[in-house]
Amino acid sequence: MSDQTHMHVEHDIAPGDEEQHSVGERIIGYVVGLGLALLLTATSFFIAGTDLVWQPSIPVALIVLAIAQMGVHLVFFLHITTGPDNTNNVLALAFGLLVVFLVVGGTVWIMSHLNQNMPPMDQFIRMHS
Amino acid sequence: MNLLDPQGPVAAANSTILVDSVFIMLAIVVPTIFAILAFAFWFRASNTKARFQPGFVYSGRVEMVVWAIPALTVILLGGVAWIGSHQLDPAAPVPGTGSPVRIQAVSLDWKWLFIYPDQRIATVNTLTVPAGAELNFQLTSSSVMNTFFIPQLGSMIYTMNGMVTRLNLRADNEGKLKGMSAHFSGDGFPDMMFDVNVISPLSFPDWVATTAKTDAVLNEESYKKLMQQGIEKGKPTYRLEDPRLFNLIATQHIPPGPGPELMSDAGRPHSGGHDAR
Amino acid sequence: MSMTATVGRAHADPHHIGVVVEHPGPAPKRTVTAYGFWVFLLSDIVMFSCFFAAYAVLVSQTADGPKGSEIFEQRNVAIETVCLLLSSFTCGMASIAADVRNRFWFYLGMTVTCVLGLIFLAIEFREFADLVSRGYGPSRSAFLSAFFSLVGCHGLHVSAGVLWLLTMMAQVFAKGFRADVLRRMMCFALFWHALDIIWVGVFSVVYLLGSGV
Amino acid sequence: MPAAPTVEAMMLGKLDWSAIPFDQPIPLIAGGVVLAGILAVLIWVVVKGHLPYLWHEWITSVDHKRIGVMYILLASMMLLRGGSDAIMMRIQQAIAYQSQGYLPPEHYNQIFSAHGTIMIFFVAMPFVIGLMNLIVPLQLGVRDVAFPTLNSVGFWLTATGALLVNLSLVIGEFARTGWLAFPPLSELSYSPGVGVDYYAWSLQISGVGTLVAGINLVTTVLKLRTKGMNYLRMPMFCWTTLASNLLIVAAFPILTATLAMLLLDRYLGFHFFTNEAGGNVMMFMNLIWAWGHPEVYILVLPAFGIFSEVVSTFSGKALFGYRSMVLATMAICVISFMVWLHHFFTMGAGPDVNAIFGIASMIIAVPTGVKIYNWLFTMYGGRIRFATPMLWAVGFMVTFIIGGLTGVLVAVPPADFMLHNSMFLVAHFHNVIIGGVLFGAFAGFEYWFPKAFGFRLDERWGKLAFWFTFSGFYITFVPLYVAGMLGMTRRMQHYDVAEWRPWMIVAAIGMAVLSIGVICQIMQLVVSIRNREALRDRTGDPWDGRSLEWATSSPPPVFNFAFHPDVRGEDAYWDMKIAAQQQSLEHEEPEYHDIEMPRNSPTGFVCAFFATIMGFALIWHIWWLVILGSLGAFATFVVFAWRDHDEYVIPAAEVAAIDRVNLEERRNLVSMAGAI
Repeated sequence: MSDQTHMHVEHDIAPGDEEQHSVGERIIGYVVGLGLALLLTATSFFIAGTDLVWQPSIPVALIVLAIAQMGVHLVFFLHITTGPDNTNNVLALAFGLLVVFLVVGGTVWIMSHLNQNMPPMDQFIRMHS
Repeated sequence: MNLLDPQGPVAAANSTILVDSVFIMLAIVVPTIFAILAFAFWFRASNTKARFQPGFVYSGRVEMVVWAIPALTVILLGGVAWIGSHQLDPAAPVPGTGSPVRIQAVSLDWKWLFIYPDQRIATVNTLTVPAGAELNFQLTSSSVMNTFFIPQLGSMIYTMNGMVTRLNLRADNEGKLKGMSAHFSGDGFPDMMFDVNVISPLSFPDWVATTAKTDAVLNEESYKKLMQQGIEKGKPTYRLEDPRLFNLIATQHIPPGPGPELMSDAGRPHSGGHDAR
Repeated sequence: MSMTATVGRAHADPHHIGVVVEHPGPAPKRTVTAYGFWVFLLSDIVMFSCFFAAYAVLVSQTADGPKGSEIFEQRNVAIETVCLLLSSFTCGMASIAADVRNRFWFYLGMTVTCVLGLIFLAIEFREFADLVSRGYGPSRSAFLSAFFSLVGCHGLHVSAGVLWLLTMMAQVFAKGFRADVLRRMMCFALFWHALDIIWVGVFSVVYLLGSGV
Repeated sequence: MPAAPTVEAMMLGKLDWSAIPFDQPIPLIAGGVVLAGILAVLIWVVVKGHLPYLWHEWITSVDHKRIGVMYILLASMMLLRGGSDAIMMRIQQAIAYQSQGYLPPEHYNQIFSAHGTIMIFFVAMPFVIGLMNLIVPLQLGVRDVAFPTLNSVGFWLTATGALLVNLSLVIGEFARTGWLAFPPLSELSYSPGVGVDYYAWSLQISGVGTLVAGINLVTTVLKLRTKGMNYLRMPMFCWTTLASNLLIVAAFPILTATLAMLLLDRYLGFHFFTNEAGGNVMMFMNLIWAWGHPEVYILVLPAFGIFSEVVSTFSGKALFGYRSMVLATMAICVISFMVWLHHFFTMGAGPDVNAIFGIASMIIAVPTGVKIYNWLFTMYGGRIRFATPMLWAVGFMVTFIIGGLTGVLVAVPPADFMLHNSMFLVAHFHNVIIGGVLFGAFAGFEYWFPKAFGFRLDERWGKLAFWFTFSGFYITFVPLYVAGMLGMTRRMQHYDVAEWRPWMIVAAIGMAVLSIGVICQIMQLVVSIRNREALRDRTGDPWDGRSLEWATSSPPPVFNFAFHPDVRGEDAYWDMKIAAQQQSLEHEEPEYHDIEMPRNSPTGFVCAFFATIMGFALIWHIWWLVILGSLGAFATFVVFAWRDHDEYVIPAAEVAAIDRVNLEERRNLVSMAGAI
């Protein structure tokens, strides 16, 4: 948060608001967003059910597609962009995402370690019988 | 139970790290406290000899030092923490003389059960171990969480139902120590103190032999009776019927211990801890 | 003190580097309201992330009950997803209509959004009811607990959204496109789009990835 | 339930006469005294005819200053409740050597659980939120927070939580699980009573209130600053407020989700944390501490901000290393989300995980250490006036360093393997929470009291209060450090170890000294109110302050500032004073305008009323009442949304009349300062 950032405050816009666009342009924005979202969704469902893709790569592909689709929603529906008028909105989003990443990633990491060190019962039977 | 009077290598290492860390930090903490008091005293408004410097609000040199001192301290302590965590991991082996003793500890509502699967005996609220041998603990809980802790032997560890934690310790000197639960577990929690008898490796087999002659038998049935909520004032010992009892507990083949009996639907249930007094 | 404010120089400096402009003062109310709601949405997403984390941890804890692949029906999920995506679109149309103060298109957009939301809820409700009737309720296993809470929490949000949507329509009916009504409409649109984003996470992580476990 | 529910069960749920603890005199009498006190106050209010005043000026007020004061009042009352719990615990541990003491376990266990819950959620949180509410809009030069009505909702929901916790004294019981209610002990099988439900629902409801306050303050700081208040000109307290509220917004949802999972387990038979069906208790530990660690910084960051203001004002200097402080604050804000595992090193996560989280925890000590040094160098070259707030600040610096030392110590995993859950740990977190947060709250209270009420507090009683609290703190908690080193673990209702006993007795004596400190604090208030005319602050700037809150009168008018101040640098008000002295205040009359202010609204109070009903009904499984309560809360918001006039207008003439008085006083002040 340097001095450079808040000079934009002057033409700051609310999250969800767009800068001056005509109604037609705005509708086109939603249409494009819907099209992209449907395309990405279809790809996700297709990949999950197909044998054409190398199986172990499916989870990664699904996660990448989900992130891409979230991005599409953010840009076309919520109008969050990297523009200077959006700095504050993006910073808040970045902080939120950092926390989400830390909580989910940290939890999964910690819990996998704990489970590994404290084998739940089925693995324990295998080890000791 | 003084943490600074360790009776085994794990506790000795823990407490050395503890003391070292304190001294590392004292090296900067003491001067800082002194500086706070000295500055506060010297720059008091009534002291005309002190020079008023309202413009002294930034100094690159001071800022450097100010960030560097805590950072360096933390790097040093971080190193200690890294090495210490690895060397003193509760599951890391602690080599000792003679063959290691396997002990399976189960925290019950509100007592400790120690199973010696190889010796086919079990004890409640008393842990008897030979001096100098490696002690391999496997720990679980019959119901709620507890923490197994013998202060003078070092590292504590949680016990949880359906899970097995591991801890290796060694007691170096013969004598009587105390252990406890260090995680609150309900009304009978303060009575989860247990005795630790460290005896000579030579007399350990004798103790095992004597204990094995006990009439009381520990099997699924008597275990289920034992795990009811309540406080055990005596120190019963058992012959172990099936050395796999611990596995049955840990894998929940024996279901978790029951909670308090409900006297009425409303607000305040009565627990075993209440009656045991 | 950095008071080198030069608005003139900003034009010569399209990326606004190295210029310090004085903070212009409080932002307009619309920006303030939407920003506050934006912060709320982020906190809501953090809450969802806990349920996602719980699901990730517990997904394999089926306690001899059914696994994800045995109970998930991709077709239903696909229909639900399409409903939500379309409703996001119609919600966008409704908010454009609100901005240009066109009552007809506003009501139409909101009604379609509401209907799509209700279809989504109906499908989800049927899925839940079906699972419970087969004995696969949330108390069957930790996996099912996590599944029901995550998906159910999203469903509760959608229900709240529908309630809000109807309140908004009533407000426009009674009060017209007043400034505060428009601000609320903007927050509602943000909320509805955010639910869609969360649903992307739900269908990807729970239904598609979860079937593989 | 297989049996068909009776009418009674449908009407009253689990509630019946056995819920009232007729067999337990202590809580009953305590609850009775509290109830009688509340009734007496209510009767007095009604008989004296103060009710309309209270209703219009306070209960329905959306003025951030009034709400801030109410937050602090709530915190002070709860401090007395939590403090009496502490006294009972110290007495119990002093006498319960080889005996049961005077408190049976089921009662003692409720007390320590309630003590922790109340002190964190209903003392520390409302105190710092109250101070932020009161001061931050003033420091930013704005007229109110971003969402004034929601602000009132937030306060009243917090009060609802506090009310529910105290209700458990007389109806039913409180949790007997410790303040974080770890499962499986807190699951239905091991805690079948309503105690955990009281705990969870009161935190859920007050958690919503806290979240609302957090959103409000984040938005206020980021979006409402006055003209020229660039980020790097904000007073330090505003920065720490921003950081702390960002943490609230990001961390409280985690608490909400975690408690929701626990409640689902208890109410609907889910298996998140149960022993059965694959539930995982370690996940509760993990999630609750993912909230719990940031929570610590939510509390202490505002305190850091208060000390920054106090140290700089009373040293007569700007804050040393301002940019460094900002950096340190934001660093703490982010890193505090990366350390939570250090609360359960002893669960057996393995050396890599333990070491990484241990080191991350230590890294937080770096920015914290930087802050201490910056305060130190702010004092250097200053002209320090030892008014009461400054005493608290110096006391804090010394105490907090010791707390920091022991904190870094328990961040070293092998040391924590011996100190976890011990009395040493108890001493450590009291060291940082009392020495950091509570000292900070008291410093802020003494510092800003004149601003809120227009008269100063009595210095003599204030200093007595400081010295008793300060020494009482050490006499109480140094013995607990020692007891921890002697292997004593926390939450012991009784014990048989002789070597612990002397330390417990000393700690109990320390508690008595601490209590004298609290009594002095109350005396200070009484004496000051009685002498308020003599202590009147007419200038609005009693401490020769540096930031904008001192630029308006004490107490400030409802609109705070007749004009949004135009800020030209750090220490905005100080710069204005200097400028005014050099040029002498321009004497031409400024042109006043009408000011629009938000109207008062009973939304918060009514909403909290329904939330109380809903919470109580949920605790006792009275389902029809739950539905009624939630419908009521929803209806309240719809009615609120329906109103046609959000704002009322203060005419320019009235603004002018109020502001002229303020300007006159200020001119006098400047000319007096000029003469010196």
